[in-house]
Amino acid sequence: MQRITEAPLDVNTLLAETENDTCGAFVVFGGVVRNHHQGRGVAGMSYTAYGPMAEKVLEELEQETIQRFGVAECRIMHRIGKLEIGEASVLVAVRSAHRADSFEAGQYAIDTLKERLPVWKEDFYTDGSSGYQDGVPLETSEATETERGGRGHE
Amino acid sequence: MQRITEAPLDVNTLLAETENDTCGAFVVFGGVVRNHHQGRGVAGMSYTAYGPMAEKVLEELEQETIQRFGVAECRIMHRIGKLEIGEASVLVAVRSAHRADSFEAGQYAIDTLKERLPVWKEDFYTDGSSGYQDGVPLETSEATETERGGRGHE
Amino acid sequence: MLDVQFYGVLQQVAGTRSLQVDLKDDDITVDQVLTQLRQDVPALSAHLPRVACAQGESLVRRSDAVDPRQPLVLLPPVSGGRGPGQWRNT
Amino acid sequence: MLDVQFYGVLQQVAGTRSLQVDLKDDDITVDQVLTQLRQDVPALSAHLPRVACAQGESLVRRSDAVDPRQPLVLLPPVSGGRGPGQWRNT
Repeated sequence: MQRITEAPLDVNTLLAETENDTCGAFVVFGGVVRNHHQGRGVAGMSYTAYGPMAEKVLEELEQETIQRFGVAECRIMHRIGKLEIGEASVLVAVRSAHRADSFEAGQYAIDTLKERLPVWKEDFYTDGSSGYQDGVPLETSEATETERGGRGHE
Repeated sequence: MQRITEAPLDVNTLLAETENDTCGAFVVFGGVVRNHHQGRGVAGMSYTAYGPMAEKVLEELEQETIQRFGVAECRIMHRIGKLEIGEASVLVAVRSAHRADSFEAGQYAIDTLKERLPVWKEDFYTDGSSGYQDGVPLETSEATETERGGRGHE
Repeated sequence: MLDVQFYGVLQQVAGTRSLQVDLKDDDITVDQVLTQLRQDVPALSAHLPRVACAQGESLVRRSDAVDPRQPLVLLPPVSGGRGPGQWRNT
Repeated sequence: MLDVQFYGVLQQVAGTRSLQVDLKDDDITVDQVLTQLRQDVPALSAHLPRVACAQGESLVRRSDAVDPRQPLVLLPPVSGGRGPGQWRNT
């Protein structure tokens, strides 16, 4: 089951893959390329991933989300390559017996993905320039190790 | 634009109707017929609505959600008639610039819908019996007016 | 005559989707119609405290005057699934 | 020779997707490779504190020994969009 793909993402694919008759609720989150970033016009975007680790991070995050929130299903896909405005870069689908769990689990999954998934986005601005967005250092970087030490291993 | 329908609901329909290039996030909530209710096996379900008021309640709830959470788009559809296990009875789609707003607004919309929308569900159990699920009295019932008075119009 | 319509479980309880209530005069409140209904269909009595009433697109209160030209619609508790409560009174 | 691969903005900074680092011996840590890299490509220095390293599917710490048979992969801060913080340390 591929979680990092160059193909356009479709919500119904994830819903079909997570069908579960015990569930009364689903939540799908989608991250979409929007036409602005920090006040600048955006024409498109390109995503790259470190594939071997990215697949594993998503697989583990699905399992962690299921166990942590007691939801029945969690499925995550992230797109790479060039994306147009309005296209989805990431989809998270969660299913549970009751709706509150799906909302909570879905939000956890996307928030955590943003801190762990080795994916980078390069904005193409409407003025013709481009640039990588800065982000969150992954664990094991000096920055996170120092922060962790400074917080007294809390 | 019809919000109460006998036709199967499709997530992509709502996403297409809410396309908005300024948005970086969407959340879709789906309520689905599940195969159990309070320990009993469920074979299917039938939804009925008081149509004239239901359309208005959903339209107003969409606008209220947009204004309260500052999201860009909110679209709600509810299905009526006979539904099979796994079919969606309600879909809520929200789009916003940032993801936290979509989650919060989506949860508000479905929680509020459950208290305001004049819709009733009749379970058909696997043992051949059926029954209406009890629910939440609407505003203006004696029960809600008394509760309101008893709480000192808080 | 006023057309009274039932939804949800009330259709089962009343054994019908609608019935006619004889209005004594034109200037009658929702409450008065419900009092008449309790007499005509005693099985409804236990349900009425949790029933809301509507005419057209809007809910009407017990003390509101009834518009005799359109049906009075009786709405039992809605499908529910309780919200988490965090949104109430905010 | 160890294959060092760059991702994201590091490809721009290094001007390449990968380069070879000469290992003095087989028993070398991630930290020692990065020290060598700072000398070979000074422009990387400012970025390295916020870079994580991986081999294969897994992150490796600065003090970990490098497996010379597979590339050392340098991963800059990820696409971000900060979480609300409520999930941290819980």
